[in-house]
This record gives sequence, structure tokens and C-alpha cells, in this order.
Amino acid sequence: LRRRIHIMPKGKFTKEEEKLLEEYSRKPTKRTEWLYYVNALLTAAIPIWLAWRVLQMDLVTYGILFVLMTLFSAYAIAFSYRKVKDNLWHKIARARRPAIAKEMAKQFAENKKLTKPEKDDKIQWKANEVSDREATAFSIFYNNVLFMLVFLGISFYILHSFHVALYPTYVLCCVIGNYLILCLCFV
Amino acid sequence: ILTGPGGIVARAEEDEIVEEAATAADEDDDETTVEEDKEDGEETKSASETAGDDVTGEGDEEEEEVPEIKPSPDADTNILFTAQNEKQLPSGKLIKVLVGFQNNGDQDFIVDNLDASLRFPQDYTYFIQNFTLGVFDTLVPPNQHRSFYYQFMSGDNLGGRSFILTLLLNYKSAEGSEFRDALFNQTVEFYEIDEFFDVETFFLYVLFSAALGLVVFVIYQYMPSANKHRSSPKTEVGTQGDDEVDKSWLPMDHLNGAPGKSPRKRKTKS
Amino acid sequence: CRNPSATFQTYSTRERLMSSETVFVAEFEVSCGGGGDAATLSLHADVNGKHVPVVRSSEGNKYQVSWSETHSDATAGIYPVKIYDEEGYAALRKTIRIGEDPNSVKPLFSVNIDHKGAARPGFVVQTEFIAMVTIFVIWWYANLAKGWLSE
Amino acid sequence: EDEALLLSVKSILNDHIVTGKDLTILYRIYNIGSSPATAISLQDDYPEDIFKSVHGLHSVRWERIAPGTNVSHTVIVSPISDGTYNFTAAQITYTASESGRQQVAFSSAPGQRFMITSRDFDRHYSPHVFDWTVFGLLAAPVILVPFTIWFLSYHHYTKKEKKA
Repeated sequence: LRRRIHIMPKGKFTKEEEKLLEEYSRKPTKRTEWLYYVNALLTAAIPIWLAWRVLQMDLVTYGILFVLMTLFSAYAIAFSYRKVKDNLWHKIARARRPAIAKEMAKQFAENKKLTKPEKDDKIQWKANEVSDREATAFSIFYNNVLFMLVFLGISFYILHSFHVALYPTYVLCCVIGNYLILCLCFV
Repeated sequence: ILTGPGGIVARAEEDEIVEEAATAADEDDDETTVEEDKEDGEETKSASETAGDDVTGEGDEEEEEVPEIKPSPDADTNILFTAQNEKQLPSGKLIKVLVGFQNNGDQDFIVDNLDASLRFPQDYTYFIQNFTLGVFDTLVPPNQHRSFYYQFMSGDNLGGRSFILTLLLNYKSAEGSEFRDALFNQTVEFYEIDEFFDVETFFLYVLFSAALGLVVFVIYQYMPSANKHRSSPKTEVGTQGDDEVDKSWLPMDHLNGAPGKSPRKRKTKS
Repeated sequence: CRNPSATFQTYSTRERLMSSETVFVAEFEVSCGGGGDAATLSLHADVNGKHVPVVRSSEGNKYQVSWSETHSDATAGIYPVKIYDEEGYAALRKTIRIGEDPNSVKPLFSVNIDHKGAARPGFVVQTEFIAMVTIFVIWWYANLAKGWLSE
Repeated sequence: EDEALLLSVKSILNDHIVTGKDLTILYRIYNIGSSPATAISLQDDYPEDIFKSVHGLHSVRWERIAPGTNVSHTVIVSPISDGTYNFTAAQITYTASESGRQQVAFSSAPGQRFMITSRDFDRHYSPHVFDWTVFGLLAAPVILVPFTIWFLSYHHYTKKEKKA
């Protein structure tokens, strides 16, 4: 049985389907975009708390800086979300398809009217959906952790030991942090 | 404690102008670190002459215009550099000075402040650095001795050069007449501190380079080209599918390094 | 003073933020078991071969030995403080001068100051270190996961 | 006549003076005279309603301070109340010469210092446990929510695959 399931999708992707997949990945839906930006903004805003409470930066004095840097970081993080997601999406889709096919096989067993291309189409659609969700979630998780790590590392370890003043610390944190994140998302 | 016998520290050649002013102070100062003002006539006169405004060498003319503030004969002062030798001072470090003030008179003195400055050897009126005033504002009754502690930080770019360090103690009597005592007025040489690395900084650097190395290592480990050689128990999904599933989405470099791909599949992408 | 005995109280700086130097203090109260005046002893202290003067309280039979070192010089460890009387200290100096073992001269009393080291301000290392390690571990896992997903 | 001359410094080694924490005071006496000082006594006061004595004697005697040397003395107290406190000079009396001339001297005075409460101190120098906890709480959702979504899906499908 397993063998058959595995064979099923083999070579079944036509050029059209691939193109479709390509399109899917390149153009995230409005909903996904929105999700990216809200998440990125939330993540980018968290260091403000640390800067205020632990680095003792005054909220009013540095207000504009906080807003600007948060927006800048949010943009970088959102970009990175998209990039990492795009990298992983195909791979996840490919990896999940056998399992999905197997899962779908049970459904197909009940509904025997479906033709083989229709089944393949359904499997493909489901695989896309699953991988899209998984890749998006993972990308957000991964980049958030990376951003936190980079921010903490730069602000509390690297800059703290070189006695950099508060203002440049925060700016440097954001700039270097975003740069690193953007670099790493291409890896 | 400091003991600085003999040897006047080599001076820069250009400080002839201050030589006169400084020698008097230097001479009776060579045996001990302490500058005793007991026979202060000659020494402090020369010091206060130069301490006055706009001394250009013709001190006598100036003296009539600018009222000289002199030390009181009833007060004895001493100075001790507690952390350094006063002839060679570190640049960019705290210089610690302990000043003794003895009231030998029969009326109170009020010690106001200590004024420290660094001046240019060629031109005494030219200030290199004016240090924060040490404010004491302390009453010293007759027959009492009092110590005053003063510390100041020299600029950190003075290394290898000589300047005149002037420490002036301002005090007044109970009647209100003002006095000024040049506690110290000498050419001092500043030296650079070659504390390049202390152990803690060194460890910090080691820690950071280790952390950086680790990050670089991790990045390389998970570079697409490298991660084909790795497999973990959970990757069965991926590895199983390898020879059966289309790989056309994978980037080219990824595919090239991968074993068991068919050239036909690669063509679909390229 | 015959058969003197002493009770010690010791102290050394624990927090760097509280003191710019590490100070060591050994306070002791002397009582004369065999009778005599415990308040006028002339004592000397030796710490790792260094002479430290002993001060006497203006009133009573209390004495104190104290000295200070920079934080980096004052490494954590045991600092043995040996108290000698005038003769004992002279004997100690003599044995050192003629190159004999200074341990052959028995001190009147001795006490060990157990210096734990002056701690740096807790905040720089601890809390963000924990935060950093936590986030690093999560990131490590995320990286592994990324590897699994990429294969 | 040769005489001893003592200069003395009273310094507070603390960067921060905090109620309930150690306050380290170091006295150092330098003999810059030409003969030894004898029967030196140092006396300093710490009002009991402001300071608690922790270690060290407040009134001490040295037999002798040789010329060109210095001695030190340390006292540890702990402030009970906060606010500004004027740390005054310690009094030193000694015999300055062999003829027995008594000299009264005062050390340098650290002057006005502000003593902060341990709560204020903790606010600035504590490990910021509260702040970091809040940080953790803020960071948890943005990390855990996507992680959970991803992990459930990942786990769901990879487990299936393994079983098969």
C-alpha cells in the first residue's frame, strides 16, 4: 500500500501545476501579508520594554526613535518572514505530500466517484494548504527567535561590554539586528 | 608611600619661560615628596607671580595693577600625591592629592577651595586643562591641622608630554582677608598607561569570539549545501521521498549536491 | 598577660558595587586566661608574609587588623592572619632574615579570612544571561528544525 | 627639631551608599614628617540612629607610625536611614616630637553623601527580575504561538509517516 501511495504523486506535476505553485508561493494572500506585518510589529515592539525598563531609556525622550526603529525592524522582520517561508514552502509541501495522500486516501475510499486527476488535485491542494500554514508559522517562529537573540546579544553583551551610550546602543541593535536577520534569511 | 629622591625629570626643551618659576619650587622639593612652605618667601612669591593674570615676564609692572593674593604667614601647607609620584603622572587617570593645612595663628581660617590647572610650559597663561574646583569650605581653628583630599582626572591625551601643574589653595581669615597658597607649581611629565588588556576584558573578548565562532559554525552547518549530509531521525519523511518525489522546486545548488536525483527531473527546471 | 586567647570576627568585601576596593577586616577580643592586662598588648600581624599593623581599641581589649587590595588582586581564597606579640614578631623576622622556615615561629593567635571574592553587580551577568541562554537554546532548536524541514 | 606630620584621608569606598548594605570607610594616615609619630589615636563617630556598626573599631590607637610610611584602618557600618548625610572628618591626636608635643589633627572629610534606600537601589541595580519576567511574557506569545501551529502540523504529518 505504501508503495502505491508513494508512486501516486510521482511525476504527476505538470508544468501548469508547477507554475501555479510558483504563483502561490510568490504572491502571499492579503491575509498572510497582514499576518506577517502584525506579527513583525509585535515582535519588533517588544525590545522597547527592555530598552525602557532595563536599559532605562526614557519613553518620551526616545519616543520617536522607538517608533522609527520599531517600524524599520518590523519591515525587516516581515521581509524575512516572507523569504524564509518561500524557501521552506516547497520543501514542506514535498515532504508532507505522502502523508497527506495517505490521509486523503481514506476519504477517497468513501467517495469513489473521483477520478485520479481529481484526487491528485485535491491532494495537491491540501498539501499546499498544509505546507503554507506550516511554513508561515515556522518562518514567524524562527525569525522571532532570531530577532530576540540578536537584539539581546547585541544590546546586553556586545554593546554593554564596550560601554556604548544608550542612544547608539538601541539604534545599533536595531540596525545590526535587522541586517543580520536579512542576511540569515537568505541562507 | 612615595619617595621621590633626587633626579629632576627630564623636561621638554621649550620651557625656559617657566623654568624660573618652577626651579624655586623644585629645589627644596627634591629630597621629599612634600612641599614645605615654611620658608615660603621666595618660592611662593615666584609661584604667585606666575599665577597672577597675564604675566609676561615683567612681573613688577603687573603687580601694581593686579593685587597679589599671598599665603598667610600663619598657615602651613603640605601636599602629598597619595597614588602617584608627583613628577610623573599618568595621563587619563585619577590623580589623588592630600593637602595638609596647619593653622599656626591665633584666629580661625576658612579653607575655601582648591583650584587645579594644567598650563602650557611655554606660556604660563595658556591653560591646557582647568580641573573642577575642589570646594572644602571648612573652618580650621588655631593650632589645628586639617587634611583635605582632592582628586582630579587628567586628560587622556597628555601622554609623553610635560606641563605645569598648578594647585592653588584659596583660604581666608576670620576677618575676611583672602589668601592664596601655591601648593604645587611644577613641570610634570605625563606618561601613557599601557594597560592594554586586563584579564577581564580579555575574557570578554574570548567569550565573544567563541560565541561568534559558534554562530558562524551553526550557520555553516545549516547552509543548504551542507545540510544534505545530515540526517536526523525525524527527517525520514524527507529522505524517504527523495527518490520518488519531484524535486523541481529545489534550488539548483541544492539539487546538484543531492545524490540520487535523475537528470530528467533536473531538466524540467533548467 | 598570660595564656592569652582571642575570639575573632572577620569580614571581607562581598559586593563590588559596594566598595571600590576589597577590604579585609579581622577584629578580635583578647582575654588573658592566666591574668594580666589584655588591653595594652603590642601586637603585629602577618598575612602571607606581609606585615600589617594591628590597631588597638582606645578602650578595652579589642584589636583589629585590616587592609585593602584591589578587586583583581584580592582573589577568592583563604587569607591566613597570624598575630604575634612583640617578641614573636621579632623572632619571625629573624627566621626570615636567616632563611629559616617562618612557620617554626608559632603565632599567638591566628585566624583565616575566607574571602569568597567580591561579586560583580548581579545584574550584568545573571538575568540577561539566563534570557540569552534560553533564547539561544530555542534558536538552536529552531535551526535544527529548519534543517529537518529543508531536507 | 624633627617632627612628625600626619596627613590623613577618610574615604568612602562605596559607589553607592545603600541602607542595610555595607558602607566601607577607609582611613589612611601618612607620616610625611621627619620623625616617627607616636601614640596615635583616631576617633570617628557614627550616630547610632543613622548607622549600625557592622565591623571595625571606631576609636583606635597605633603605637607608632614611622616617617615616610602609612597605615590604614577600615570600618564597616550599615546605614539605617536614607537621605543626605554629611560625613565629617575623623579626629586624630598624636605625639609629634620627642619632646612630647601633642598635635590635634583632622582627616579629610568625605562631605555630603546621599544614602539611598535599598528599594531604590534595587530598582536601578537589581537583576530586573520583574522586567525580564514581563519580557518573557511578552516574548512568549510571539514565539510560542507560531511554534505551536507549526509543531502540531509537523508532528501530525511526520508521525503518520513514521507509522506507515
